[in-house]
Amino acid sequence: MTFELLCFYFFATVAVLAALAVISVKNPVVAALNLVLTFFSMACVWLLAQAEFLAVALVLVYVGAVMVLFLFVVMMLDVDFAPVRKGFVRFLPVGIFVAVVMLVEMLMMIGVHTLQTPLTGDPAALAGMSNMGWLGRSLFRDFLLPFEVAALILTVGLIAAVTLTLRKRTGTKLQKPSHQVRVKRDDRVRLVKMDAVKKGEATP
Amino acid sequence: MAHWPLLSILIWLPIIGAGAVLAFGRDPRVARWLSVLIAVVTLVASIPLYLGYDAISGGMQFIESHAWIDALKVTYGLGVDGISVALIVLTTFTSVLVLIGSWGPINKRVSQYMAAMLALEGMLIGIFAATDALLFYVFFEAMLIPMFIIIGVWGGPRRVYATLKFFIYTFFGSIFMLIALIYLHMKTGEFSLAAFAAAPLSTTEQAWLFFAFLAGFAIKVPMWPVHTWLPDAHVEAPTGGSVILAAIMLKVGGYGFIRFSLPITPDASQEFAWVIIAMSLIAIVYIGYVALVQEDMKKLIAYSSVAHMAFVTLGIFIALALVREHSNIDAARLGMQGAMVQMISHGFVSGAMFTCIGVLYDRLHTRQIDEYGGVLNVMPWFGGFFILFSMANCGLPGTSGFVGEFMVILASFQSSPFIALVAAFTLVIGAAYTLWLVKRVIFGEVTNPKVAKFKDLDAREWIVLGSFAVAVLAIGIYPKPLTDLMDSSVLQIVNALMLSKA
Amino acid sequence: MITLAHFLTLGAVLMCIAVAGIFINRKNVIVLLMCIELLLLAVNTNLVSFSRFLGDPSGQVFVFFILTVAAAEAAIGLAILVVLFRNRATIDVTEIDKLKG
Amino acid sequence: MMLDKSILLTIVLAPLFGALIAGFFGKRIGRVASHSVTIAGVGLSCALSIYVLYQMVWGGAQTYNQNVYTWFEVGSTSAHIGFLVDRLTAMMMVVVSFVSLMVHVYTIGYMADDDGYERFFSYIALFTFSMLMLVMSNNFLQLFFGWEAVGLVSYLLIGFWYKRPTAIFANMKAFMVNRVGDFGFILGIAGVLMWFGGSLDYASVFAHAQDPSLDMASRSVELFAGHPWHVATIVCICLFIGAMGKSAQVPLHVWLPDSMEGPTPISALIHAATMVTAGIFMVARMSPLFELSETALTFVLVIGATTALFTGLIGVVQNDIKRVVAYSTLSQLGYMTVALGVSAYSAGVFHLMTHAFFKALLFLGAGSVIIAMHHEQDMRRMGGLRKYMPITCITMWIGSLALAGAPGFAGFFSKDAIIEAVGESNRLGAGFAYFCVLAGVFVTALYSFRLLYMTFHGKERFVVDPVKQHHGHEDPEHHAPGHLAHAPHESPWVVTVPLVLLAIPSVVIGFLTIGPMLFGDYFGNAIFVNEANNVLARVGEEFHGAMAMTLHGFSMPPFWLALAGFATATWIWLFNPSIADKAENALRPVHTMLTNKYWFDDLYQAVFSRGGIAFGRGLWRGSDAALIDGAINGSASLVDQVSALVRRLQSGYLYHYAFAMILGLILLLGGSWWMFVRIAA
Amino acid sequence: MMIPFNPADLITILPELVLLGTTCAILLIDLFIKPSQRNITHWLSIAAIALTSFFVWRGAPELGQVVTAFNGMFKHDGISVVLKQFVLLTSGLSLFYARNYMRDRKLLIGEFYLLILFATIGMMLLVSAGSLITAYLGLELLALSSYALVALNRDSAISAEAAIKYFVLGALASGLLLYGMSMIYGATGTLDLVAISGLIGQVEHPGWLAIGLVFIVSGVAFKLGAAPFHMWLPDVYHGAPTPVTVFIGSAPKIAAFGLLYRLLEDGLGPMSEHWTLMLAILSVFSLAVGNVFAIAQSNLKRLLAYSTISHIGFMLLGFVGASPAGYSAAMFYIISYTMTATVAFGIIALLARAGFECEEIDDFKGLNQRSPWYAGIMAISMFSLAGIPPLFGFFAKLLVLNAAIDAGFLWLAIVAIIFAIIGLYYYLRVVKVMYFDPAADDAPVPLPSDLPMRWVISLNGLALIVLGIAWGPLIDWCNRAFGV
Repeated sequence: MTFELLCFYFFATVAVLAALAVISVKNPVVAALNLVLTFFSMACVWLLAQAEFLAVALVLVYVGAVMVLFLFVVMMLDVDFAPVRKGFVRFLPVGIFVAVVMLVEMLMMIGVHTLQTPLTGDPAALAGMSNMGWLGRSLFRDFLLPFEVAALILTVGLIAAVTLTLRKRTGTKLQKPSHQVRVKRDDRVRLVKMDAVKKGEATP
Repeated sequence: MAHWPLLSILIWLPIIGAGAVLAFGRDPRVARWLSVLIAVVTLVASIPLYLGYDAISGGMQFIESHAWIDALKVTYGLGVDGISVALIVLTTFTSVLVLIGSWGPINKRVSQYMAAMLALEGMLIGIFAATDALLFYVFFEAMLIPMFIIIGVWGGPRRVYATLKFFIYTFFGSIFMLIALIYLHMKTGEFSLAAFAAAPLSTTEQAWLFFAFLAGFAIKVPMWPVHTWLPDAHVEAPTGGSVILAAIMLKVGGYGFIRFSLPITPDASQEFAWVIIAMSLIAIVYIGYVALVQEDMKKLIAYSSVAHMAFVTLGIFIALALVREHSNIDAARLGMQGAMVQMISHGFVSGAMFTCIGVLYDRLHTRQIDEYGGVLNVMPWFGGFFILFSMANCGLPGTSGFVGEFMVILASFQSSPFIALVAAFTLVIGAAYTLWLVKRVIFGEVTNPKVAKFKDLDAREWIVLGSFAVAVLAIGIYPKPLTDLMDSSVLQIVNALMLSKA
Repeated sequence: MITLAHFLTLGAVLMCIAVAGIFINRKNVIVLLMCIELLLLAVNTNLVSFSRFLGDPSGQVFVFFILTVAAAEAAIGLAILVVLFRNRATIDVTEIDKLKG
Repeated sequence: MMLDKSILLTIVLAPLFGALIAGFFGKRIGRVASHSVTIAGVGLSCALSIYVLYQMVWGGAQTYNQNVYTWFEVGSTSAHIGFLVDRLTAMMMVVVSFVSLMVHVYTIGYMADDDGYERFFSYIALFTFSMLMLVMSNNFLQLFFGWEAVGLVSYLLIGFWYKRPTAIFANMKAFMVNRVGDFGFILGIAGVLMWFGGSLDYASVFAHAQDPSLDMASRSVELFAGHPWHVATIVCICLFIGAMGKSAQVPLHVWLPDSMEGPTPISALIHAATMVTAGIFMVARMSPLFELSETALTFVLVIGATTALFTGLIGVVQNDIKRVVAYSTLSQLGYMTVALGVSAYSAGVFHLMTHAFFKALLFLGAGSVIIAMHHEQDMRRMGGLRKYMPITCITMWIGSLALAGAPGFAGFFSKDAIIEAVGESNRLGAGFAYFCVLAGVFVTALYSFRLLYMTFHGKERFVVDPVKQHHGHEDPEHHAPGHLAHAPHESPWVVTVPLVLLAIPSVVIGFLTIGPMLFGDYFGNAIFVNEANNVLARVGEEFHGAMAMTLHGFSMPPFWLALAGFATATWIWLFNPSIADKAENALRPVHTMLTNKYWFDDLYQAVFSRGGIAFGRGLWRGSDAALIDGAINGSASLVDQVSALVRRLQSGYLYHYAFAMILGLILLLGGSWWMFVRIAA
Repeated sequence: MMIPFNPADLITILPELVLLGTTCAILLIDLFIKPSQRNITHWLSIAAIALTSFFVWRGAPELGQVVTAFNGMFKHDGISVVLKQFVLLTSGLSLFYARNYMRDRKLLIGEFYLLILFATIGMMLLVSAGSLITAYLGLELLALSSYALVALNRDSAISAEAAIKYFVLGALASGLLLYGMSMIYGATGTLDLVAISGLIGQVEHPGWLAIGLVFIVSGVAFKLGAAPFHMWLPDVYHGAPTPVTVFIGSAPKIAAFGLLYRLLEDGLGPMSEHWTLMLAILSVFSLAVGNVFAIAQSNLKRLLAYSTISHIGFMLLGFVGASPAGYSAAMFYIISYTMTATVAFGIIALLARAGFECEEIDDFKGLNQRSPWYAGIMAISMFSLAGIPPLFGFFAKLLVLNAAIDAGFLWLAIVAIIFAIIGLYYYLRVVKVMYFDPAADDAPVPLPSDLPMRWVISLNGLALIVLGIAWGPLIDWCNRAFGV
C-alpha cells in the first residue's frame, strides 16, 4: 500500500462519487459542479500516471472553458428543477442492472483480476525530456495531419455554433461611423430665410 | 437471316418501341397506331424465326452470346429451340391481337398502357430466348413491373389488392429461385444454363434446388395450391392484361420447368415427380369443381386456366416418370409433347375466352354471369365464336384444346391407368363448367333489357376473335406442323432426362 | 503499487456511470451532455494509462486530440441545445418526443 | 379393284361444304339456296355411298384402308386421318347418308316457318359429315373425333330452340352424359395404345389382338397388386362405356328421352337412326377386341338386356308421342346391344340397319302428326286422325308393324335373329337376356299399337274452333290445350314423300338382306367372331331362306308374344280406354315407378348436379378462400399488425434509444466474451 | 530539433487540400455577397467538388498500389479512390437537389454549403484513414458538420429535436468507438491500422482486442445505422430539412462503409472470425427492424429511413465473408443504394414547395396523372430499392447474396430474401399511391424553375436503369480496387 496507491484510491473514489452525483442530482447546476469535481480528481489521477501536460490541459480546457460554458448555458436557460418522473423509479433498477452487467462484462474481458502490470519508470523521463516535450515531439513529428484536421474541426465548431445561435435582432440601434463621417451640413441644418420684423398693422 | 441478331431484334424492338410510344403517344390515336405497328413488325420479324428454324436437328439455334458481366461470367446469351420458337410466335401473335383488342376499352393514359404491353411482349420473348440463367431471371422478374402497372392502373375495383397480391406472390416464388441460381453459380462459376445442366449435384443439393425452382415456377404456372393469385389478378385485370397473363405469362412457368427443373435437377425431379403429379391431378379435379360454381365469368375462366395448366405440369413430369421408371421413351415424348402443345393451345384458347368476356364486359360492364343470358339472340356471330372457344376449352376434338390433353392422357395411362383416370375426368368436369357458362350466358331468353340492346361484333373484335378461331381450329385439325417443330427439341430434353447427375 | 488494472477499472467504472447516466437520466438534456463529457473522460483515462504503461506517447497525443474535439463538440451541442430551447421552451428529455414511430 | 380416294373424300366433304355455306352465308343466300346446297351435298354423298356399296358388294372392290394425312407423329406414336371402307362401313355409309337425305327433304316442310331454317340445314349437314367421318374412320383418333363431333352437333340441335329452358337443359344434359361415356372411351383408347401394339390404327391393333403368338386374351395386368385383370377386359369395358353413353344404355340412357326437345327431324336422324347407333357400330367394329374378353361381353349382354326391357316398359306409360318413340328407340338399342353381347355382331348391325329405316319412319310420321296438330305432342289430345292424314297413318302402321316384328316386315327378321341368337348363346347372363328380349317383344307391341290407336283411331279428343285471324303455327299456347285453329290436314309432299320412301325399306329390307347379312359372308372379315362364340352360325343351321323364316316365324314364341301385345293394346285403347285408367290405379306403385323412369333423373340431379355444385362451393369457399387465401392474407395482415405494434418501440425518447444501443452493445460483448472464452479454452 | 516532413505527402493529399482551399475561398466569398447572389456560392461549391473529383482521378494510384502519407496516417489506394469519387458525386447531387428547397425556406445560407463541404473533407479523410486517429478525426469532422446541418432550420422544432437526438446519440457512439480504440491501442501499443493488424497475432491480452472490437463495431454500426444502433436514424431523417436528409442519407453511408472497412479489415482483419459473426447478427437485426418498421410508416422520409436500415443489413451481407470479393460486393451495394436513395429523397425535395413538405406518402397520390415523368423516376427508384431487375438495386442484391452464399452464410441469405419480400410491400405501396390512387386534382404539379436540378435528378434516375443494364464496369472497378 504505497502512497501513490492511497492517493489513487482517494481521487478515484472522489471521481466516481462525483460522477454518480452528476447523473443523479436534480439540479443541473449542482450536476455541473460535480462534474467539475470529477474532472479535478481525474486530473489528479492522471498526474499519478505522470501525464502532467494532459492533467493540466484537462483542468484548463474543461474546468476552465467547457464547464463554464455549461454553467453559462444552464443559467441562460434557467432550467427548472424537473420533478422525478414515476417512470424513473420503475426503470431505475433495470438501468442499474444493465449498467452493472456491462461493467462486469467489461472487467471480465479486460481481465483486471489477472492483470498485475506494475508501473515502470516514466517513459518521458527515460527519454530524458519532460512529459510535454515528449508529447510535443511525437505530436509534431507523427501527428501533423491530425493536428491540422483538429484545427479544421475547431473551425467547423465555430461556424456551426455561430450559424445556429447568432440572430439578427431587428430594431437594434447601431451607429454606422462611416455615415457619421460622411454626413454633410445640409443633412443636418436647413437655413430658412425670413424677415426680421413682420410687416403688419401699425401699433396704435 | 441467320447472321442477323434476330432474337435481339425481337426482344428489343418492342421494348424500345415502348419508349417511343411513351415519347410520341400524347395523342391516343398515335399511341394506338404506333403500338400496333410495332407489334405487327415484331410479328413479321418472328416469321423468319419460324421459317429459319431447323426443326430436324432441334437444339439451340439463332444463338447469340456476348459477355455481359465478366465479374460473374454473366453472358447475354440468346438461343431458341423448337419449343421457344413456338412460344415466341405465340407471344408475338397474341400481342398484336391484344393491342388491337385494347383500342376500344382503354381510353385513359393510352400511351402508357400500350407501352407497358409492348415492354411486356419484349420481356416475354426475352424469357423464352434466354440461355443464360441470370438473363432469364432478369426478364422473368422485370416483366412483373409492367403487369403490375397494367392491372393496377386499368384494372377493376379491387385492382390494388389483386395487383399487389400478384406481384408479391410471384416475387415470393422467384426470389427463392434466385438463391438457387446463385448457389449454382457458386458451383459452376457461371450462369449459363448449359453449365448448370452439366454441373454434378448431390441428391440433397438437387432436392433443395428443385424446391427452390418449384417455388418459382409453381406459382407462375400456377399450380394448386399456390394458384389463388390468378383468379384475383384475372378478375381485376383489363381484358388485354388477362389475355397476356393467361395466354403467355403462365407458360413461363411450364417453360421454366423444362428449362430448369428437369435438366438441372433430374434426380430430384424424379424423386419428387409424384408431388407434382399429385398436385396436378388435384388441380384438375379440385379446380374443376371450384370453376363450376363461379359467378364471375373471368374467375371461371381463370380457374379453368389453372386446371388446363395442370395438364402441362402433368405431362412434363409424367414424361419424367416414364423415362426414369418405365424407360418408355416414346410415351415420354408423347407426354412432353402433349404438355407443350397444351401450352400453345391454352395460349390461344384462354386468350380467346378472355377476349370474348372482354367483348361482353365492354357492353355491359359487369362480369356477373347472372346479368347475362340469351346473348345469342342479339349477337349471333359472337355466340358462334363463344361456343367454338368453349368447345375448345372443354377439349373437343378438332379444336386445339383436344390435342394436348389427348396426348397427355395417352401418355399418363402408360405410367399408371389411375393417373389417366383422374386426368380424363377433365372431359366431364371441364365440359360441365364450360357448357354451364354457355347455357347461362349465350342461350336462353334475353332477361336483361340492357342485353337486348347489344350490338354484334364490330370489325375490330371480328379480326381478333377470327384470328384466334383460325389458330384454334388449325392446331386442332392439323397439329403436325406444331409437333414437328418441337419434336426434336422434346426428344433432346427427354434423352437428357435419362442420365443421372448425382 | 498502482497497476494498470486500477486505471482500467476506473475507466470502465466511469464509462458505465456515463452510459447509465445517459439512459437512466430523466431530466434535462444538458445532463446528457455532461454524461458525454464523462464518457470521454473515461476513454481518456484509458488512453493515458495505456500510453503510460506502454511507454508510448501516441496514446496521450490521442487524448490531446480528443480534448480538442470534445471542446468543439460541446460548443455545437450547447448551440443545438439553445436552438431546441428557443423552439420548445424546454429541454426536458421526456418532452422531446415529437419524432417517433 | 380399288376404291378411289377422291370419291371417299367427296362423300365426306360434300356435306361439310354444304354445312359451311349454309352456316356462314345462310342469311345472305336465303332459304332456298341454303337447303339446296346442303341437300345437294348430302345427296351427292348418298349417291356416292350407294356407288361404293355397289362396288363393295358386286364390283368386287377390296377393303379400302388408307390414310389421308398424318395428324401428329411423335416418336413411334402417330395418329392419322384416314378411311377404312369395308362392307360394314359401306352399309353404314348408305344408311347414314340415305336417312340423312330423307331428313333433309323432310325438313324443308317441317321447318318451313322457323327463322333458324338455314342454321338448321347447316347443322344437319355438319352432322352428316361428322357421322360419316365416324363410320369411315380407320383409326381410333378419327373415331373419337367423329364420336365427339356428332355429340357436338347433337348438342347444338337439341338446343336448336335455344330460348326454351327445357331445350338448353336437355342439350347440356345430353352432352354431359355423353362426356361420361367418352371419359371411359378415351381411357379405352389409351389402353389400346398401351397394350395393343402401340398403334391407333384398326388394322394393326386387330392384327395384334388376333396374333396367336401374343395370346392377348390371357394377357393380364395388376392394377391393384395381387389382382390380375385381363387387359382385354379393361379395354373393352372402357370402350363399351363410351358406347353406353352414345347408344344410351342403362344407366347412361337418361339423356335420350330429353333430347326429344330438339326438332323432330333431329330425333329421327340423330336420336333414332344414326348417332345413337354409333355405339353399336363401334362395338361391332371392335369385334376382334371384344372377342378376347368373355367378361366384357357378359357386361355388354347384361346392360343391353336391362335396357331392352326396362326402358320399353317406360314407353308404355308415356303420353308424349315423341317420347313413346324415344323409349322404343332405347329398347331397340338394347336389343342391338344384346346381340353384340352374344357375339352376334352382324345381327346387331342388321337390326341397326332395319331399325334405322323404320324408326326414322316412325319419328318422321310422328313429326308429321305434330305439324298437323300445331305442335301438340300429347296423344291424349289426339285420336281419329286417320281420316285427316291417311298417308301418315298408313306409313306409321307399317313402321309400327316393322317395330313390333310382324313376320315379313324388316324388324321381324332382325329381331327374331337376335332372339334366337340369344337363345342359342350359353354365355353367362344369356338366360336373363333371353327373358328380357322375349318380354320386350310383348312390351314393344303394346306401346307401338297403343301409340297408333291413341293417335289415329278412336274418337277425336281435340276441338276445332274457327279463329278470327290466322296465327302462325308457332304459338300452341295461343289456344287452350286441345283446341286447334283449324282442322288437321295431311302434310305437304316434302313430308310425305320421305315417309313413303322410308316405308318401303321398312317393309322389304329385312326380307332382302337377311340372307347375305346374317348367314352369308356379307361382312367377311369386317366382323370377327370366335368359332366358339359364333351363335349365328348355329342359328343359321336352321335358316332356309327368308320366306321359310317368315313362315316359321308364325310358330315362334316372339310372334305369339307380339300378338298378345297387339291384342291387349287393341282391347284396351281401341275399344274401352277406361281400363287403362283402372289398370293405372290398380298398379299405382308400378305406374309411379315407370312415370318417374325409375327415378334415375332425380338421382343424378341430386348426386351429380346439386352434389357437384355443393362440393365445388365447399372447395371454393372452404379451401380456396378460407384456407389458402386465409393463410396468405393472414400472414400479410400479421406483418402489418406486428409492424404497428413494434413501431411503438421507436418511442421518441432519447434514453430508450440509448438504452437500445447499450443493450446491443452488451449483447455483442456477451457474445464475444463467450466466443473469446471458448477460443481461449 | 527538425521535424521530418516529406513534401510528397502534400501531393498525396492534394485532392483534400484542393477541396479545403476552395472551401475556405468560398467561406470568404460568401461573406461578401448578397443573399440574392447565393447562386455564386452554389455553383462555386459544385465546381469545387468537381475540381476535387478531377484531382482524385488524377492522383489515383496505380492498380493495387497503396500510397501512404504522414507516416501512415493517410492512406491512398484504389478503395479510397472509388469511395472518394462517389462521396463527391453524392455530395454534389445533394447540393443540386438542395438549392430550390432551401431558397423556398429562406435557408439558402452560405454555411449550408460550407458545412457540406467540410463534411465532405471529413469523409475523404475518413475513407483513407491509415490510423485510428485519422479515422476518429475524420469521423468527427463529418459528424459535427452533420449535427449542425440537421439543426440548420433554426425555427423548426422537429429539426432541433432531430439534431439533439442525433448529437447525443452520435456523441455516445463516438465515445464507444473511442473506448474500443483505446482498448485496441492498449493491446497492440500502436494507433497505426496496418501495424495493428500485424501485431494482433502476438498480443498478450486478446481480451482487450475482443472488447475493443465490440466497442468499435458498435460505434461504426451507429454511423451506418445498423440495428440495434439505428434508433437515431428515422428521427433524424424525418426531422432534418429534406436536402440535408438527401445528404446525410447518401454520402456518409459511403464514408461509413469506408470506416468499417478500414477499421475491421485493415486494422482487425485477423480477427475476422469474431466480427463476421457480429456483423451477421447486426445484419439480421437491421433487416428485420428496417423492413418490419417501415411497413407501418405514413411519412415517406421515415419510410425511406427504415429502408436505409434494411439496406445496411443487406450491405453487411457482403462483409460476412471477410473476402475481397465480398467487400467489393458490399461497396457496389452501398454505391447503388446511395445512388438510388438520392433519387428518392431528391424527388421529395423536388416536389416540396414553400409551405408544403411533400413528405407524406399521401402527398404522392396520383402523381402519375400530374407529372408522369417524375412519377416514373420515383417508381424506378422504388423498384430499384426493392431489388427488381433490371434496375441497379437488383444487381447489388445479387452480388451481396452471392458473397454471403459463397461465404457459407446460406441461412443469412435466406433470411435476407424473406425480409426482402416484406420490404417489397412498402415500396410497392409508394408506387401504388403514385399510379393507382386518384389525384386530388389533375392539375400538373408546380415544378421548380430550377432546371439544373430537374435535369440532374432525371439523369440520376435514368442512371439506375443504365447501371442496371451495364453494371459491369462498376463492379469491375470495385473488384480492381479490392484486387479481386
